[in-house]
Amino acid sequence: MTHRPEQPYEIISDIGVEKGAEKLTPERIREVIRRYLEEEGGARLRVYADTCVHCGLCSDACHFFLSNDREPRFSPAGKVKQALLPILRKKGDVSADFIKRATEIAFTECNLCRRCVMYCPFGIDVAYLMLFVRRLSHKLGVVPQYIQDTAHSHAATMNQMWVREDEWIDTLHWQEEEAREEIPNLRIPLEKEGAEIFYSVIGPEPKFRAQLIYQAAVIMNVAGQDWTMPATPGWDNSDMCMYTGDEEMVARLKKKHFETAMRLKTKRIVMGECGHAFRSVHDVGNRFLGWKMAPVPVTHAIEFYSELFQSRKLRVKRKYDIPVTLHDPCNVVRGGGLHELARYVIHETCSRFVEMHPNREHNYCCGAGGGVINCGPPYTHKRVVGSRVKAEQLAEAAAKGARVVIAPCHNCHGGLEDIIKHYGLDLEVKFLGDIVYASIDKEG
Amino acid sequence: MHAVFNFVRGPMAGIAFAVFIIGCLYQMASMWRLARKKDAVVFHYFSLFYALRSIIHWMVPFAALNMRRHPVMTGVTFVFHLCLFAVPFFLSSHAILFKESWDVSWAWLPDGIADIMTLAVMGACLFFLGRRIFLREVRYLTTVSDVLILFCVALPFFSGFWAGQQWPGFPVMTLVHMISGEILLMLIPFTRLRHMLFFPVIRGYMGSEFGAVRRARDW
Amino acid sequence: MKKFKILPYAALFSVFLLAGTMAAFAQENIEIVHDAAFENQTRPPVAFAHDAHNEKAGIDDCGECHHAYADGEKQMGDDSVGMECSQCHYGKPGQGVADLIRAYHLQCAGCHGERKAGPVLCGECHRRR
Amino acid sequence: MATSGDMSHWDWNIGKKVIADLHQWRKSFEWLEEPYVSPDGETIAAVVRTKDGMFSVCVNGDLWETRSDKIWSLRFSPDNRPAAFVSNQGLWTIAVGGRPWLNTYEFVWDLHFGEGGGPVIVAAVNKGRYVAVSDGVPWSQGYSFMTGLVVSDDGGHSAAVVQSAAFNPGDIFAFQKGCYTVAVDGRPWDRSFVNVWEMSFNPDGTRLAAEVRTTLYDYTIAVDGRPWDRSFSSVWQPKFNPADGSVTAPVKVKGGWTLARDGEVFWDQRFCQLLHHYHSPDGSAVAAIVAPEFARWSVAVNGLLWPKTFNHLITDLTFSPDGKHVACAARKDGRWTIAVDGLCWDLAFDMAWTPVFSPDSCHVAAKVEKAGRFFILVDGRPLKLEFAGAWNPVFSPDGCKLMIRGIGGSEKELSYCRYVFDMSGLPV
Repeated sequence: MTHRPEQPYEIISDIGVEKGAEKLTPERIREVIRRYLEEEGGARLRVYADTCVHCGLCSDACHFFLSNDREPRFSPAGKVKQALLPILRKKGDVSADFIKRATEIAFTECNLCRRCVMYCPFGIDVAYLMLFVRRLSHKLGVVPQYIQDTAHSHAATMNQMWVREDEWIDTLHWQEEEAREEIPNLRIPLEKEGAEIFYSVIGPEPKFRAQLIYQAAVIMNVAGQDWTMPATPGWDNSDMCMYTGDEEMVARLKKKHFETAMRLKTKRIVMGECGHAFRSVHDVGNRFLGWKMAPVPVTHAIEFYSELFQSRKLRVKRKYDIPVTLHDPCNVVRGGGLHELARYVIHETCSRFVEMHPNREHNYCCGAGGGVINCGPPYTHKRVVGSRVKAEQLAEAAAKGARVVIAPCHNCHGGLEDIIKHYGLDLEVKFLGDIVYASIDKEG
Repeated sequence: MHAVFNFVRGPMAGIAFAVFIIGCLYQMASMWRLARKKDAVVFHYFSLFYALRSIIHWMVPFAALNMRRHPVMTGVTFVFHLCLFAVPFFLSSHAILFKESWDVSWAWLPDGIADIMTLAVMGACLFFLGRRIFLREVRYLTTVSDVLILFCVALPFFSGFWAGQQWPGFPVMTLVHMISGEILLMLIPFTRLRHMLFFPVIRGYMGSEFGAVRRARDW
Repeated sequence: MKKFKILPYAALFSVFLLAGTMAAFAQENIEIVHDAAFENQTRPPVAFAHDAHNEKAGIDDCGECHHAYADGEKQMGDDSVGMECSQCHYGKPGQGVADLIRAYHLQCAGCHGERKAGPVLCGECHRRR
Repeated sequence: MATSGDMSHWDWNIGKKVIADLHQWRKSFEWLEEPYVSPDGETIAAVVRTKDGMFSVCVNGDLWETRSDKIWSLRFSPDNRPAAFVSNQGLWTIAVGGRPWLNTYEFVWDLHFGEGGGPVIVAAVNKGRYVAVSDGVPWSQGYSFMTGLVVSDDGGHSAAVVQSAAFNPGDIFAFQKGCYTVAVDGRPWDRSFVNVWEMSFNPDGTRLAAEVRTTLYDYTIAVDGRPWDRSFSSVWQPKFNPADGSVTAPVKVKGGWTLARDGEVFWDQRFCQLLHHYHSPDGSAVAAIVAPEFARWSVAVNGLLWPKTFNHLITDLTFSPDGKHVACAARKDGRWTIAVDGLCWDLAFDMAWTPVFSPDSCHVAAKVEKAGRFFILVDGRPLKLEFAGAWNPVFSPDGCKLMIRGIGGSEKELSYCRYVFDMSGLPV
């Protein structure tokens, strides 16, 4: 085997990783890793790690690999080889420098998008393995600063953005007031016990994108929905702790969220357009708490909009006539099968739709998901470089005439906006809700 | 010669089969026990329908997108695995050995076809070796054991073919064939070759998760 | 474990023995093992020098190879010279030839293996040209 | 559950009272929010918008005198006073019985009541300083951050998680040193923690226990600021045993969840999950919502499992006054029902509310909903009443009568009515 020297990688300076690793000793690394291998390293870890035959067929699944000129260390199995296998082989006898590198790989070179699961002949879940590495990084206290700060926000405020209790309610009041200019009798019902729908959003909505709450309120009111939002913590369905490996916090956050919906005796949770939050409430957080499925049924916005159109509760007044394309977010498509419903809603609301290729379950990741964008500015460059194939895919859709890319996920929004800016594409990113809001008949 | 032959034909064959079967059962059982203990959730999400849906999609050549993206690899892989299973069981000599030992018999392949299939296995091994050498992403992942395993797989076919052709030194090659075949059998449960055991397990589990929980396809 | 001792290549040898001791041709030196039941031969036929073999193997009693069984018991002093092996060793439907091959192999190679003498590997008897 | 001490003075005469015609309300106001009903059932109130575009509260048909730019969180106190947050010119306060407090704040929220006529407590913020305010009196000390306000049963004490040390945005290492503590009646504990979450007062409000995290990984319970010696991989809300004052909490140890008491593991059993636990009023028994295995839910009373399990969830666990019975709402195969002492009522609904025990612990009543219609169940049987809206049934102090509050009743019209039935004369 003649190994061509691999491209050198640049170590990105991140205070969370650097300072965290300074505190490590070989003994501590070994002790922590062995403990969690013993306690949590189960059959999945063993079977996934042992079964991989190193065929490399997963490589083509990964946008990092494809975008970095097929650089082998970016292939899914290549990341497992670098970040996890030495830990297993040496039973935790690895250096602090190794942990730093493994942390960077697991946190910033894998979006946990699970595309590779569909390319591996065995269906080995590389996202699971990367999450296991993140779990160890968390337990070792070596986590990129920005996402760790977000996890701290979750812990202190039960939301992702350090939004205080009063700020949350005040924002809802403010959006309600704004929306009343348009729909005079619009209401955002707070704490309405027994409402049919508990509407939940992610922290960045009240913080940065309050107009989404406005639009959701308009849609709810126009469609005559019996809904409510809580005036207590528990309103945020997002979950960066899921991506830092702090599973105890995941359970705590989801418990708060689900129990807030239960306290209000609502029948289901309808959530805004977020992907990772959907993953968190649909098939992660509930499991940490012992619930097989979400204890309160969860409906993603895509599904909810399609329901409202199907039941004719929403009617289109004028179709959106700028050509649109659709980015299928991993967590609601590979993770929720909502791709056809999204197309249905687009079909109802838009006059011109351009498919991106690949699409549906095979769509390329936005590069931002899995907490990668949440690791913050130190990794932005690497992230957009690692999304070159996404840029090419977007450019192709743009060449076919698309001017707007619909991304029904917050992280995808951030990721796509960065890509569009970096690669100078002529596209605007919108939520499905933006389109629905713009096209429906608000007179009811 | 006769002593070696008798041992290889007799006790060692028995040991090889026993190690293979018990080893596989042990691996499956220990995986099962570990899953029960630490991954109990996986059992709750297992869905026979979606497990089979996924397994079948990945057993049919070119049914998965990634197979279509790599047609040569897919073709070679399917031929390789097919021959790898078919030749040991359906080669006339082997079938007769089973018949002699356990008095069970089944249809066997014409020797000419079996020869071609044997060559196919060896060719596939060469192809895989080539991938490991020439494809960067595969070379990066390749370990010494990956190459050794490839060698271990190729050897019984190579020696068996040699013996079958009665090329010079074939009696020794016959013994090499028998011994390497038995070693290969014993290696299956304890090396990466056990991927044959875990393929349906992982695929079935991921198929269940993708189908029943995530309502998506995984091929 | 005894069952494992038999190699297919032992087929050769048993073919020698059986064929060689067939009563009708007892005095001739049979050169090729023949049985009418073998229609399509998968492997090359097995050459067998009847008298030379028996001399070398020290076999005097025809019944040793041309055995005769009654009620599952080998009949000492009796033999089956003159019969084709397939008259007995052509058993279950669909498995006839396999049964016959098995009988030949057990007879020839089985003995070789036990005595640690004579060919046991496939190619040692089923010689290609 | 806060209860009024004065229930015996309520009108327990058998019969039906029509309190308000909501149909009429609907005609009078272009804006009518969902109504709330007083514990004694005599009053119904809703936020309304008046013709001048201002907001007010309609109480049994009469409007509050004050008009506001905005009103929210209308609730009744245990002694039957309607209260709500009201705002004028961007300043907020709370109006109780229609009378706003004199102090105003930039914002007020999180409404709490003390039992039976006790104080009204809210969270409030002014100029970035957060306080709790009890009957208009704020804590003497404000904080830069406050969350999770709790009050003692009688409303005499309040506590909240507050920030005890400042840290810059993104300073994850300062955060991990511990910047949060609990302020009880405005005074902070002298020890800080990485995080503090759910808290519980003891029955007389003199002690407080809280879930804390001392590092990112070590969870334990702190009682009056002192953490337990032992830490766990996770914990849930602690509770005081009303009899002996010991503190219990669900904790996660190797092998699963169990119950701990005063820092030591208390139950032998290990569960996949132990979400909530409750002490009986006399402190003799403790019950918990547990998952004996993944995706199966049940109730453990003193560590002993109900044989029945539910595959979705169990909520609203409640002890009978004598501590001998436990009831809960449970969901199985997507439908709700009520379970008492491990036995399931053989009825399925779209939603079920906290079951209510009679004072003598002999009867259980519950409010349920199916297809948008509300029903009252008593001891497993539905009453022959159907409502468009209803509130939890209330037993008389002697347990002989049952009060039902509902909108619509058997009639088509939208009247809010209050019924009192003799337990022997229930409309079944």
